[in-house]
Amino acid sequence: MGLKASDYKTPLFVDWCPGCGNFGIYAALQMALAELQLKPYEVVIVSGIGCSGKTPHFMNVNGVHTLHGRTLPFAIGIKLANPSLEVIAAGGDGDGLGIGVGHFASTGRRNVDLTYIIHDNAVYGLTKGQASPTLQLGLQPKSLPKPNVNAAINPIAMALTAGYTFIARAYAYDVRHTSDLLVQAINHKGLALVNIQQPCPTYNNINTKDWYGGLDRVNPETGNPNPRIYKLAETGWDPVVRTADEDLEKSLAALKKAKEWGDKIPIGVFYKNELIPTYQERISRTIPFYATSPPAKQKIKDESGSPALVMEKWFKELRV
Amino acid sequence: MGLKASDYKTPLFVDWCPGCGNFGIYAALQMALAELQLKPYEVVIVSGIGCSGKTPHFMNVNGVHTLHGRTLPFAIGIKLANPSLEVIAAGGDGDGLGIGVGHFASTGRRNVDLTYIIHDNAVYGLTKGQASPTLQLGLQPKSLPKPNVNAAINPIAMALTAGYTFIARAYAYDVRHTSDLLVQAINHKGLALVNIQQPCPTYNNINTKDWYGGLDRVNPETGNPNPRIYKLAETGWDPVVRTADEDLEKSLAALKKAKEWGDKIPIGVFYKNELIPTYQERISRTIPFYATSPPAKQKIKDESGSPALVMEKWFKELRV
Amino acid sequence: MTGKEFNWMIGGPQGSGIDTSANIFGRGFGYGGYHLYGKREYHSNVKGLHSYFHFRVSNKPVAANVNDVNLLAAFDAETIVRHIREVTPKGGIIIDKSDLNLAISEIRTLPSELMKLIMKNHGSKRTHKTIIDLIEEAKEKETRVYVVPFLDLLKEVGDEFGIEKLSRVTRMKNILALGTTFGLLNYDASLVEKAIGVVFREKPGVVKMNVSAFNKAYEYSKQNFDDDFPHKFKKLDIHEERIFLLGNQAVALGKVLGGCRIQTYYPITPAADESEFLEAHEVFKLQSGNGAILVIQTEDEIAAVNMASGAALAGARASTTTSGPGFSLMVEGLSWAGNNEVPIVITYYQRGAPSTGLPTRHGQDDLRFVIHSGHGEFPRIVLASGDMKECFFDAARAFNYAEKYQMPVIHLIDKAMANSTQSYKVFDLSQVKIDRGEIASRDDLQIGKYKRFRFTDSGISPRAFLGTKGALMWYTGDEHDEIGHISEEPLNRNQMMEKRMKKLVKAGEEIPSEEKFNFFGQEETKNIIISWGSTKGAILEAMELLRKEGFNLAFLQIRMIQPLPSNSIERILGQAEMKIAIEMNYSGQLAATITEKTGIFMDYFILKYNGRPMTTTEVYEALKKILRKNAEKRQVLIHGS
Amino acid sequence: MTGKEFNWMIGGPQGSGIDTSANIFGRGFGYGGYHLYGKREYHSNVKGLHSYFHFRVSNKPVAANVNDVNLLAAFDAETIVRHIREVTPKGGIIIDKSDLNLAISEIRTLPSELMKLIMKNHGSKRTHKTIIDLIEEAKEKETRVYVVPFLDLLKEVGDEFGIEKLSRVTRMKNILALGTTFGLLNYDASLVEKAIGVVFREKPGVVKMNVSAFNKAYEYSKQNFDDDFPHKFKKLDIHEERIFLLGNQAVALGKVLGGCRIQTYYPITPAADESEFLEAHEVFKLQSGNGAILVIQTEDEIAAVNMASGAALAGARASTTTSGPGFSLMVEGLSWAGNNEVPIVITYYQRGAPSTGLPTRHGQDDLRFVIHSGHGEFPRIVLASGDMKECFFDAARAFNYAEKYQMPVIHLIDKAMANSTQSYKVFDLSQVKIDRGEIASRDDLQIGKYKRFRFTDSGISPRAFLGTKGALMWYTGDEHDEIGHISEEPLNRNQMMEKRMKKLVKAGEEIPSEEKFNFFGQEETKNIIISWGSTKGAILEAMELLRKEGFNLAFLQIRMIQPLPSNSIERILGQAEMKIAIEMNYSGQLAATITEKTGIFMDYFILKYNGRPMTTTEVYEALKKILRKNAEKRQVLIHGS
Ligand SMILES: Cc1ncc(C[n+]2csc(CCOP(=O)(O)OP(=O)(O)O)c2C)c(N)n1
Ligand SMILES: Cc1ncc(C[n+]2csc(CCOP(=O)(O)OP(=O)(O)O)c2C)c(N)n1
Ligand code: SF4
Ligand code: SF4
Ligand SMILES: [Mg+2]
Ligand SMILES: [Mg+2]
Repeated sequence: MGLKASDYKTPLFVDWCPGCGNFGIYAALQMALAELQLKPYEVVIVSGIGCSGKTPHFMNVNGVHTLHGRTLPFAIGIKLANPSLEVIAAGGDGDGLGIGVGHFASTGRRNVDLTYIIHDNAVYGLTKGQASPTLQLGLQPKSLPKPNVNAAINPIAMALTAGYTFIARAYAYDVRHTSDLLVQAINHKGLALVNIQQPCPTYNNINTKDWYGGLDRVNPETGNPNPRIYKLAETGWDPVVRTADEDLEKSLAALKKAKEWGDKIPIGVFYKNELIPTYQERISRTIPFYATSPPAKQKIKDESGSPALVMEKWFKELRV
Repeated sequence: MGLKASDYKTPLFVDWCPGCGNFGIYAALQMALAELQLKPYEVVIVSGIGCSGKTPHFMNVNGVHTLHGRTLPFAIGIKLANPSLEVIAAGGDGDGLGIGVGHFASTGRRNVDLTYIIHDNAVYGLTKGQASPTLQLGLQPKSLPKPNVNAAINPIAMALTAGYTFIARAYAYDVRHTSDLLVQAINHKGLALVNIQQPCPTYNNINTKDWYGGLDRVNPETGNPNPRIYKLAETGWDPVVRTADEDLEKSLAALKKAKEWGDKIPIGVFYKNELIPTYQERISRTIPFYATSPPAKQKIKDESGSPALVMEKWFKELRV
Repeated sequence: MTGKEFNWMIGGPQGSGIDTSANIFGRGFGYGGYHLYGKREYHSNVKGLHSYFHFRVSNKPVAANVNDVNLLAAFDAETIVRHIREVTPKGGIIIDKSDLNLAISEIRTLPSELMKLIMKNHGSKRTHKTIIDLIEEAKEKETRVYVVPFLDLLKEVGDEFGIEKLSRVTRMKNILALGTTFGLLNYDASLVEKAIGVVFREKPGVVKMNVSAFNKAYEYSKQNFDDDFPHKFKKLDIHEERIFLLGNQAVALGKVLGGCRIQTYYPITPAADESEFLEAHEVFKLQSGNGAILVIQTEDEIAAVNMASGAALAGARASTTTSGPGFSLMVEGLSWAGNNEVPIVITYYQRGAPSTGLPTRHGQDDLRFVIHSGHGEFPRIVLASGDMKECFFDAARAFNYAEKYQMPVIHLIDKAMANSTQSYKVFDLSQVKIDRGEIASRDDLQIGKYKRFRFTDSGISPRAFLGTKGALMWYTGDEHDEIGHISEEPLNRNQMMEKRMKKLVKAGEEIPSEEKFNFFGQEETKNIIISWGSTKGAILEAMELLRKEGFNLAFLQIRMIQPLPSNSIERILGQAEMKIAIEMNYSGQLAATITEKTGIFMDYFILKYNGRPMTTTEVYEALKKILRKNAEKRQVLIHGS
Repeated sequence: MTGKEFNWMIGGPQGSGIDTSANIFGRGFGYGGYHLYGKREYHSNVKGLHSYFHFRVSNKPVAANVNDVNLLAAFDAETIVRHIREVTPKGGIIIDKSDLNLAISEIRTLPSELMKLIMKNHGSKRTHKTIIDLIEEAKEKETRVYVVPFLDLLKEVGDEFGIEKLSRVTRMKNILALGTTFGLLNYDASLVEKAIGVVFREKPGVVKMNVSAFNKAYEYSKQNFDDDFPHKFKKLDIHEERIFLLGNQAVALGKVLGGCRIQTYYPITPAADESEFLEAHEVFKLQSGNGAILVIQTEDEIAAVNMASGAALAGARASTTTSGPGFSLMVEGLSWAGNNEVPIVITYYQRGAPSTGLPTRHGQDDLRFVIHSGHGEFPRIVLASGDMKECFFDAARAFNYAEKYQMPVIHLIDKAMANSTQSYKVFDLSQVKIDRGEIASRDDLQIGKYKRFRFTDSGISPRAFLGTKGALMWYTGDEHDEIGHISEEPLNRNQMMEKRMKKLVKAGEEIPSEEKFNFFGQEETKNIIISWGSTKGAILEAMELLRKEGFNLAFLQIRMIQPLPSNSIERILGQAEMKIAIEMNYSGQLAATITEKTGIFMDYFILKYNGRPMTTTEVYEALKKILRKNAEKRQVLIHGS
């Protein structure tokens, strides 16, 4: 009799627009935490600013709602100070791939063991629908005065290039599948990205639920829609790098897969590689006791309040 | 009888360390401008902060030595205000791929018609040799107190992922070849990256001239070194995307090539695509007279100093 | 009676059409010759959380809100709960019939703290559990309650236009609220119909439906509540040409007029509206031919400020626009621009801070940050507009300052101006001139001779733009010599610092007083208010009320905060007996700035930092306390919901 | 005579071993019981541009440089050109024989403006074209010139160690300069040999070669110049234990002692040295077992400050360290930390600004920026240390302030401290205590009950760290309720603002005076200096000189600038007749801050902003002018090269 999904909810009013894809992500997150039976006080959800950025307040675990674009640096600081915490970063596509894309790329270089969720709605939701970095060139959702003049970033390809070691795409309205991916991402040893296609019914009238579901291209004979979303796993896709040798091949294949967009949109795990040392492992090479005695856990003073540090050696080096 | 390479030099003392790869880049830049016979007053070199960032002062064209990591935003501002200027951005690897990597990625989305040179020495030169983002994981150049804990960014792969439409690698000590690449980059319609492998004899004692030249792996029989650097062009590599169809294939091939590093280091053009509309073209769709009347060239007042703008229509919209 | 002034509040969940109704309401009254002032309050939320518009209409110019709500139009129960106590005695409430029986505790969007407070406020009897209970209480204060069967009316409209799904017409609740309102006021429906036509001008079908809905509610109101409501309005016979605009529109207009041709921005509330307005109007008519402003949405604010600097170096009048968090990211670039004498204009829309703070609420918390922002010492001009008209003219003028003195100009706006609307007589543009400052002459421009940072007596070096034939120039954030090359020589450093800093002194000397401050009242007046920014309207109105009661006050509104007109301030405040600072922040930032420069301390502070603008009413009351000598030194205002 | 004080300058191109010689020089004298103070000046360049070290040695404690150069050791011609005029009458110059005939106009590293200036200074006769010409001029002032055949001596060393390539030994020019110096001083060579041994302790081969080179030059000097040089020094009989450290080392030591366990940084001069020192010492001994500080080189300063905040929330004592441009990028994060009451410590190494400015030169330009940085109003503590010892103790104490008052602490250092060395008696650590402030009790921690931002009388809410069993907490940059959830309610906003701001008042009340300011002199003294930061040493020394001449001065050194100890300042300055501000900036930033808080204006300003620290000499002279009443209100100091 463990924790239920609903135990991970706060009683706050969830103020997303009706029909927002964030509700799906929210449900998936609760399911995933319940499946993993994580203790709320050991979990920290770190978010940026945006509609998506409000997630921590709705979750009954520790929440750190940070600055626009700075989700990852805060998350890393928390994780490295106390690696026993389960740190989940979550933010918008503008947050993570616009103003925060520098951290997105740089975080890939570190392989810190955390999970990063991008709520990808192709717009800046909270500021009323401007183009986000994942909006394709030339598109004009209803909130834009003219077609988008910027090309889109491809988060999956970018993550592959930057060094993320677990890379997945989810679809917000497929809650079960999203939850499964989140469980895998949290369990992954290393830096995991789950980019979630998240319809924003209020501002993005192009990448809608109907569009993802292919309702715009119903088979005239069967009357069935032809969904854009499909599952990688169902195509026999094997994302796992098992030996260093096969990394190049697997990551190129994943890159190619990452370019699929529009008519067919694969969801699932694109790439997974646990052979790359995590940042914690890299630190432990010179600070062998890091895992047991990380910054937040060291004793820094004795009972009398005097510093725990022994200063003699330091002074000796400076002696004249 | 046009301009000579040396006409592009200022009389200033060039304060790079003896043997610095920057001298090669500097020479190549002068050669390229001379080859293109660009008028100095029409050229603007925009740089960041670092050893590399001093380049504009040594060049007898307009120079804008900006902030650490902000090379590209300044360059874009200049170019978009007056697109008739030839804008060349140049900065360090720390500048462009560390603190500035967010702009690096975002600039790819715009395809502004400018040339961007990265002086890639794998260290932070001016601040005394810390690891830069292109230093490989686990390496320890002499200035580091311990091995590098971050994995390296691959600038070629990153540029491909970000949307650069001309992507080349040069080697600083091959001045002629570097100059050729710069000429191509400047001539390219769209955003061009030339990432230049630049030995830093002062701090990077790993990726040295000898190392690039393969002096550490002399053939015991012939006594010849086995250089790491080789030219893509000599292998029959065709980087040019000629139809939209072949883009995926060519960019994946370029990505694969981009991953070659260590034993063999290709230089030359990895990828070139002029089919993607430039930012200027995108702007011109809604501002048709942009090319002839860009922001810096519009008449904003009449002789009497009154504004050139006709305000009536604006007021009419607000009339009550 | 025929009304002279009327305060209307319309509230409901964000996204339900509050803004549109407010716009139509304002125009409706505007077409009838009335003066208008309206402010918008909303949560940092897209849909669902509470939002409202508070409108003031008068036959005389109005420049602020008052506490009164003569008529509250509620789209939902939450509006009733939050605002019912603001309705004036004998005022009215328009309420949807279906909200009547709702239990307060079931309003899920009410924060729990507020819920508790409301329960407490409305007596501990715990009887006030439904909206009806609240209404009954209000009725005791003679509040009129107009219950309207919104759903029935909507159905009628649906039927008329052959729309079956009720959800497709519910949006028009807002028009029903308008119809009811104007019915109660017995106002000329055709004026409102005109407003509907203008607001929806691009969708004729929508116009029709809305006009029909409007009329249904108007009729319902007339039939059911006729003559009950004391406020009645009719069209005035006014022929002045007026405009009705938001602060961010005023800034946008001022910018294009002033020659701004490139604007960079990263979306942020409440600054983004200005850029979006410009984007939607990017091409425009010039005296000959067309012009355009290039609006660029950048990847972040760091790119925004530096791109603007780049554009300015190339010779375009360039600007960027932001709010607190974004400005924080810009200050490194600001320092570069200061060092390199780059004429950029940064429009800074203040909002409640620190950090994300109250992103959609009002505040003036950033004055001192702006004065001192960016590492090192470099000159900058800081302007603070006090109303939409000043926003317009200052926005245009900022570019002249920037280019004449070759330094960044920061133009401070605040949320209370950005998102408020006011009506004005059409602005007189004859005073607007464009002055690009000293431009390098042919003489300066001989190749090899041009020195971008030439030492001159004034500190101003004639400017050439990148790409000027015959001139080469260098810029660097390092300390530099006259040519623009790096120099670490001590002597050059001193000269260059002095060159830069003396430009600010020059600006202070040359810019005329009327551009630096407004003084309202007689110089001899012994009680002087100092303030800045959007408090202007409320202060002037409060002064007028007090004057009628025989209290004399003068008001020194500072519009140029850097360089501060210290001498004038010293002269004016020097003779005052009571000096009163009125500011929308915690610490009295302008007051501290004045003390720093003059040694003069304020005697009283009227401060507010709850995120809601000051109303005329509360400024009046706070001042009166001071004048009657029964005020604390520091009064913190708390009105607002 | 046996010297009491000696000022040595060694100069040459960056990268030629200046630092190493200075280090050996200092240690050599240190081992002999002398007190030391030395500063480094260098260009923003890796190799080739001019750099020098200016050392002061005395049998009494020294705390600043003076203008004097008793002996100038020049690695190259440029050093002669730049510094020859600084050599005191009867002082000496050590010069490489091969530099003698160099033409000044051929020194390519000399900036053209300086070249012109030098030509002008040395007479318009245009005869001074070579180094010899300059030297002849100096000789007229009885300057001793010691021409040493560096190359010949290097060859000898090369021969001795079987090294053929001269280029492999030229680096040892620096040791030759030392050898010559100590020969002239007739100082105990074994002490310098010991210093060489310590400095190169990891490379025994290098030690040997350097000792040999040292001795060759020492002998050469004795043989050729014996008895000519008036300054002679011998070992003192002192048994005090002393350390000799840089400001950035002092900060590093203070941090680890104070419990800092995570430090984030992005490389920047002159801050990076501190982090690199920590990186090289990441693992250390604790009273039981080992400890470690995790030093993280981030992608930029934005990441640095926010990572530190994250780490602090998890319960680690966390810090970040930067200089002007980096701090500019941090201020958005600072505002978040202020809003969320996060105890981070930011060590801020000031350097010449604005923008990139003079990146390797000194300045104190950022005080007011730091006080007001970040949008909105939030509490922060600002400390400014005055010497290496204060750097050490303040660095440790900063974490106590941060955690007790739950707010960011900014610790201001400046380049003159960071890159200068000073000798001290080993610090007494008994005064250092660690106080982590109020931590949530078991009672606070019941699930669902813990309120991170609980309203309390003091404004301080007991802290729990992320991951604490039984506690859940929320943080947001939005205004929030006690639990940490977003709240836009006006009443909560007021309470939360007041909660945060009153902590600063409390800090001001509780922190003892001796941690806030130092007062040197008698309270009755009528002439009072105010200053902050690294000017301390020069001021105290100048005061001592003036005291001997019968001039009495007192000095109020402000160490805590926010919250400013205004009452004490008012009391102390209130009775002064002459108030003199001494600051390393253009506008007198501390003075303005004091005026703002107290209304007190300074009577005199001694300012300097040419990138070079104040010397005792020039402070003395400037003060004397004031005391003799023939000073301008604002004196700008310009010494330094
Ligand atoms: C530094 C800074 N700039 C701008 C903003 C304004 N802002 C708030 S939310 C947001 C964008 C949100 O878009 P996204 O990250 O995609 O999240 P979404 O709302 O779509 O979930 C922006 C630009 C800010 N808070 N901080
Ligand atoms: C905001 C900011 N942070 C840090 C610095 C300090 N800084 C100067 S140069 C430099 C790094 C230079 O490395 P790179 O960009 O690779 O150029 P290189 O010197 O190697 O050519 C840094 C970090 C700065 N100038 N500005
Ligand atoms: S604006 Fe879009 S993303 Fe934001 S809550 Fe509404 S539907 Fe969701
Ligand atoms: S430090 Fe390296 S990159 Fe910089 S000038 Fe020297 S050799 Fe070149
Ligand atoms: Mg988004
Ligand atoms: Mg580099």
